[in-house]
Amino acid sequence: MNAPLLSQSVTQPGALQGVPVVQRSRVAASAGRDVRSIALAAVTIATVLLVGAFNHGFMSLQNLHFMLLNCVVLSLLALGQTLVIATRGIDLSVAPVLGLTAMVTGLMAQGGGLPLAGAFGIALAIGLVLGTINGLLVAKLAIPPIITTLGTYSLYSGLIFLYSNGTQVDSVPHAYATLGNGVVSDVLPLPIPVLVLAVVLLLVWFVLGHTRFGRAILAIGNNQAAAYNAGIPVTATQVGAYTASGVLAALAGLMFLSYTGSATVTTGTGDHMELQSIAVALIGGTAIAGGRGNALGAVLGALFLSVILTALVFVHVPPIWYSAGEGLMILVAVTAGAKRVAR
Amino acid sequence: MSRQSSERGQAVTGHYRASDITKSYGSVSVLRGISVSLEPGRIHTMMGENGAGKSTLFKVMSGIVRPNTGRLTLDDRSIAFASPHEAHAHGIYLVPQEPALMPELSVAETMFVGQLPTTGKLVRRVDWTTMKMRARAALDTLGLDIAVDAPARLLSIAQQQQVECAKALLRGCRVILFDEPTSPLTTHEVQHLFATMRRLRDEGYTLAFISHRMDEVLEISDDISVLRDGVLVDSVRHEQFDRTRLLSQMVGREMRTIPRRSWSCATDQPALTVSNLGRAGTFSDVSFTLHRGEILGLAGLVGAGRTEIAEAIFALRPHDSGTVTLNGEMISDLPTDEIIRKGLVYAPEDRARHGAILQMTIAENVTSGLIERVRHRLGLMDRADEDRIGADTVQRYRVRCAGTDQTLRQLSGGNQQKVVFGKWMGLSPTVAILDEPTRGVDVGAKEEIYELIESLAKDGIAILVISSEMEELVRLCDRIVSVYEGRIVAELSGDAITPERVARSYLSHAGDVQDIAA
Amino acid sequence: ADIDTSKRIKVAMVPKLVGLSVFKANQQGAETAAKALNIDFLYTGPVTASAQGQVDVFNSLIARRFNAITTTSNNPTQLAPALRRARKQGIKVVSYDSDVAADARDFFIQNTDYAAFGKALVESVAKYAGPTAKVAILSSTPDATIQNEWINALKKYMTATYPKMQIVTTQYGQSSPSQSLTAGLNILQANADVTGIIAPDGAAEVGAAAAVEKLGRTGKVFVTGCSDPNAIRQYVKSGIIKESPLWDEVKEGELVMYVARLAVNNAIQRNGDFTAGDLGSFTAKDGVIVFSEPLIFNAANIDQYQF
Amino acid sequence: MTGANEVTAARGKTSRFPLGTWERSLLLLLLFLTVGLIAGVPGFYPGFAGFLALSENFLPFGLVALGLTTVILTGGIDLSVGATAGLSAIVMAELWSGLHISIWLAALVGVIAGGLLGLVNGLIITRLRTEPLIATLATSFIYGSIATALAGDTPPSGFPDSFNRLGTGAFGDIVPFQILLFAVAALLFSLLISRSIFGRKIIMIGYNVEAARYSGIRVDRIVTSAYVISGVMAGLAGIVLAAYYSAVRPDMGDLLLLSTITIVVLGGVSIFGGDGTISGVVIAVLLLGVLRQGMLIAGFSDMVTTMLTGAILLAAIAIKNVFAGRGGFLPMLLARFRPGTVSSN
Ligand SMILES: Nc1ncnc2c1ncn2[C@@H]1O[C@H](COP(=O)(O)OP(=O)(O)OP(=O)(O)O)[C@@H](O)[C@H]1O
Ligand SMILES: Nc1ncnc2c1ncn2[C@@H]1O[C@H](COP(=O)(O)OP(=O)(O)OP(=O)(O)O)[C@@H](O)[C@H]1O
Ligand SMILES: [Mg+2]
Ligand SMILES: [Mg+2]
Repeated sequence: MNAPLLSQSVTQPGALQGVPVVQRSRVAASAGRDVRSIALAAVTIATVLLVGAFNHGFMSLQNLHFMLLNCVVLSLLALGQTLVIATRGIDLSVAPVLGLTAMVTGLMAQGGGLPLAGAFGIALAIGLVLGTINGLLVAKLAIPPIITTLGTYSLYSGLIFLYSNGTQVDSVPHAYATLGNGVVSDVLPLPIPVLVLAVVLLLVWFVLGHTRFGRAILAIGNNQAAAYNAGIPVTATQVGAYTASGVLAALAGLMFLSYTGSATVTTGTGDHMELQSIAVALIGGTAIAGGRGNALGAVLGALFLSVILTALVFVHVPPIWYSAGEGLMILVAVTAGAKRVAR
Repeated sequence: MSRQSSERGQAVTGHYRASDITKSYGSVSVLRGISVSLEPGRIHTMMGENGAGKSTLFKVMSGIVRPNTGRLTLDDRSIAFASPHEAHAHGIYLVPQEPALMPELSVAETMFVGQLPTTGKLVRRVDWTTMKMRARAALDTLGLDIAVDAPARLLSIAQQQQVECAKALLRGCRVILFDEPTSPLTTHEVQHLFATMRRLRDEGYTLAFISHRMDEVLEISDDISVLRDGVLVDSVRHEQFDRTRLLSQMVGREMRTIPRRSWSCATDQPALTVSNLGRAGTFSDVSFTLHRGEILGLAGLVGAGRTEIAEAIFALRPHDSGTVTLNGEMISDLPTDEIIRKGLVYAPEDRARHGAILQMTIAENVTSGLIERVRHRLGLMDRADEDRIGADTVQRYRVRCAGTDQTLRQLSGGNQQKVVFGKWMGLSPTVAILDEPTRGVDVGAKEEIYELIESLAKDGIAILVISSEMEELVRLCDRIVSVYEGRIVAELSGDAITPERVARSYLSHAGDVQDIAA
Repeated sequence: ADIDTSKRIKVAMVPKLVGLSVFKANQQGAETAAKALNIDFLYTGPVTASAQGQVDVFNSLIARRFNAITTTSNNPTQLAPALRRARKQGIKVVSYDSDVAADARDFFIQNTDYAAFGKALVESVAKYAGPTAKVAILSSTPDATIQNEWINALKKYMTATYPKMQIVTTQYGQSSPSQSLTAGLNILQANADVTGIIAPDGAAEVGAAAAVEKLGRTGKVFVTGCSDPNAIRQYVKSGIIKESPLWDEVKEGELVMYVARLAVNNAIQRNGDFTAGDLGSFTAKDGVIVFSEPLIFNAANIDQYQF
Repeated sequence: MTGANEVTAARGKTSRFPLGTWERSLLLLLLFLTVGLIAGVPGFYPGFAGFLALSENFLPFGLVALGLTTVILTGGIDLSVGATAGLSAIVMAELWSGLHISIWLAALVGVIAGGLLGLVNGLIITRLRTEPLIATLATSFIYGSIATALAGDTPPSGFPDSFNRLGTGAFGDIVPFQILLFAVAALLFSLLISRSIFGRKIIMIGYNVEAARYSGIRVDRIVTSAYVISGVMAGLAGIVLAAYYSAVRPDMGDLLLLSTITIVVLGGVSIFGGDGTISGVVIAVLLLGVLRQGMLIAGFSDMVTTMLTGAILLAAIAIKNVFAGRGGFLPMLLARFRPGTVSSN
């Protein structure tokens, strides 16, 4: 890497006049700040203020608290999804990975009193194994990601059945409930799940933005052949992205279990969390064609949806139209962004 | 010329040899026992017809393709690599014809992809400051004024190639292979690239180069090797360069070079009239008339907007103002397919992206310009007719292929270009816009295409040629219109058309005429 | 009992979907009874609550020549054609819990009388939240048959008995624990005056109770609904759910097997009385057999029921 | 550069010749599977008519798959097929029960409604330049809501028997009407994709949108039509399902989506567009259908069957990659590269 550059003596600056070049002065304009996150935050806050103006309950601390809590699980999934989509992949299997983790840890906690630390270990193991399987299928067997994860979606969903034999989790030990519902301390009434999310967000943001692994993810998403030619370990990086997505989905499963105190065979898949997480990642500004990923955007996207869906209840939209509202918001959010990105 | 360079404290000289390289794809033998020797401090050019195996040889030498047999040695040490990255580690770098940058990443990061500098003890994070500094330094060294923070997608092809050069330097590569770098460049940009290459050569780097442009080759090369059908037919040093001999070796027969023709079939009947065509920020007030039988050239720098003007005429891009008339009929509000039916065709410059569908067969590509012409009944196609049209085209344009059902991907660049050309000419247009019609086409085929263009003109077809090859414009055109920053700035015709005057006509606006003097 | 069990028969139990506790409790009872009744018992169903999945299962059971199919339906009408086909081939069809179209089954075992269940739901709110309570309903989906029957029944009873009681909103949890919880939270946040939630669906009742707990409204908002005791035990104990009506699902499962056995034996009439072993005697009316009066769970009795 | 020029018009097997290697392998597999099931699973072959009647359980998936294939060939995807099927069926049922118009007329309107929903998808995708994945995901939520709203708390049911025969009746009591319908549809799609000018345009767009545009193809119009076709087929499937169940439900199409994507991909259609044949898809419809019915009759649970389908999908595509001689990294490059990025020189 310590390349000897040409000796400075031959430098002839300014030799390129007349040829249109990306001038240095263009930098400021093009080095786009995170416009998407700012816009999402602005729209979310605007929604809160607008609905809050007519209905004070909406702006109550408690409601804000729960809107935040509600988006934690989806945010975790979307963060993993962001990493995968940035490689130009997609991970449909996050929903059954979430469900399987919630089921396995839930049943063990319910029956054998699995300590929380053990649950974290098991979640990690499930996420690692299932995520890595996805990654290997994509990277080694060259099965297109959407097909790979469609296949493992069925397989992993089946595992939930095999493991649970159709039973469900109805309650969790106290430690879990605290993880899902507690606050950090009375002085600092920050919900623990939000803290967990914040830590994960910071981690993903750092990895994607400031580590070789993260940059390799983006490079592969930009141009896989060029990335390979440049010596990026394409297979390992891809596997890494899917593994990370698996682990985050498993963590989401544990958070889901802790928060709701329940797990059934259709947890995750029943709510189509895989599709939701993709939508949220894209709303957040990650490019479906890969090469661009936005961790903060993903979380803000999930928060945005959470706020919108709660707002629909507050403004008395009939429940039948909630999912239409969600669809519309996805469309608006993604399209509004596409316009900005387009040349 | 400092041939020896030992900045790394080793006796690295960069004498890169390939011996007895063979490579075949299935039953097709592409390289048949080729041996070449690249010496440090010299620029070694590969010439040869389309499909001769030049790119394949470079791919073998840079780790993209594995040879079936043969040996690679660097400074008499045997080397082998399984990937371009391993080749880089050995100091060998291929600048591909279409550089593969990372559109969404910054210029600096795209240069450092795969080897981002890191910092920090506990957690290793990317050291952006160092990265930018070193990227800046590398670009400065090559005299490039490119913003390292800008997204790479904003770079022109010429800039991308130069960034690739800088990448090679950053990776400490001493052997740099350029696969047809000049074909997407204008004369001016070619000169700038050559300046860079000369600079590298003088620093003792080992350079290899592919080009179909004879003048360029004679100008820049220290050694020339000629490939034909996967065999190295000759390898000569600078002193022995002989244009005619090179040509005949390449083609395997006598070649005559035709000078600027004296005749013209231009009439004064307007075929295509463009008036005040404009699009905010791209081009403005473009007016010209193209007559039946006339060959009109559009000259200019890359980014001058010639392609954009052509695409606007062909309704591929919107325009804000002005009109286009084809044979007396307004076409400026028609969609592309209507325009094609009215007799105007446009062969785009970017073959792989716009001109051809690489996964489809030759026959399918040929008919793709107007599929309706193979309509049978009930909206169904007549496949036999399609095959016939495909076979005709293959024969007429001498496409080197195994059959009309071969996919285009399997053809060499030049042969692909012939298919694209055949696709449009098969429609018997009255006006044809040809954007860089011979990009990546070898000398033999080039001459054929020139003759073909001329025969079209003789048939009364009006032809607009957009080209960045001065020779080509001078060779072909009855009249030349120069474009600078989206405006028409000059018009030359008849004997006024000389390379110097054409170049001056647009460069006078750019203010560096002296650069073209060479 | 004088039931003829000499011939071994094959009976399948097809729930709305496998993997919900409610149906597992039925299975538990059915398995016990099957042993006693010389029945080859198969518990099988679709992975998701879909009629298509159930129909696929029915078709395979028909092909495998089962003697009787027992089922609780995802949709009364969608399942009918397949079950009619089964009946045409001499297979006895017994529905339980959630009925199918009347001509597509031989017998239907109704959990409890709809009116009685509606009454029980309203009473368990009225007793604690008072006769002027503002009530929210949290159901599963807008077209869930049995939930709609109960909601209709409870509305009728409410208007008649507690005219001052008011239903302020009806929301849906899609039978999903997470969506039910979110819906529960939203109900309570958006309607601060709600003092009772009737959630006649397993996931919904749990979701509503969890929402009350999370918002710290225990003692101010009372939840009732319909769920198996395991799922709501903790909320019954913490006082969020004071009373929750259900029926003994294990025993119901046993009855299903008895009816299947009797039907295959042709020993039961569409109108008339019959005896089902220890379960006692029941009355069929137009093929409908009401299993029991609502069984009200409360803090005192819930630990007697483990399902 | 001469020599190879004496090219005759005769072409060998083209990439879209009716039965390529992949299709033949699938067909062989289908034959083995069917014979194996008939021989090994009692009840799988209850007589010829009964055997054919098995197809009634899965052919609606086939109808959707045909339409979805058209969309996937353009390089897009339609996640709204399930919701579209549900909504179309509800529209039909509500017209019939609410306005008392003839069920067949209502069915026609239902199919047209499907086409309109597809049109909305197409317009959103082409006009707003929204990714097909996200656009159709969003519309699937919206269509689902509309269907739920229209259906109310008791969706109509009990259609006339003459109509129900579309789903469960058989021609001459032997060949189910569904088979006839599917056969006609498959034939039409086969012609459409491999023989028609429209189909050629679809494939050009799927391989290289830009080149298609530069060839004068009105890309937006063709892409929109593909979504309309997908909507029509989803609508048709919804109607057939309604006849099959003699009932409708807003979520009745939910199962369609993942299964049909599986079918299309197993049939050899490239998820990136361009590549694929209708014959492959038709064989995949039969293969997965027979497999599922066979496994269920053999006593496997729904869950095991679903898992096996997933495993087969993965294995099939993996085998396909290996057989294409492109295992490892290279295939990915080939498969993932949109045309323009491959350096051809
Ligand atoms: N992957 C491949 N599979 C089959 N044949 C190939 C492949 N790559 C190259 N060829 C064939 O090998 C021959 C040499 O190709 P190559 O690209 O090296 O030619 P070239 O000399 O660079 O031509 P051009 O001047 O047109 O770029 C051509 O006939 C081409 O069709
Ligand atoms: N100021 C600029 N900076 C960077 N790239 C530019 C700039 N202006 C134009 N380009 C790029 O240069 C390329 C060529 O532009 P255009 O097609 O308008 O010019 P042209 O005269 O047709 O050039 P060519 O000689 O390549 O045909 C385009 O890809 C365009 O995006
Ligand atoms: Mg151009
Ligand atoms: Mg080449």
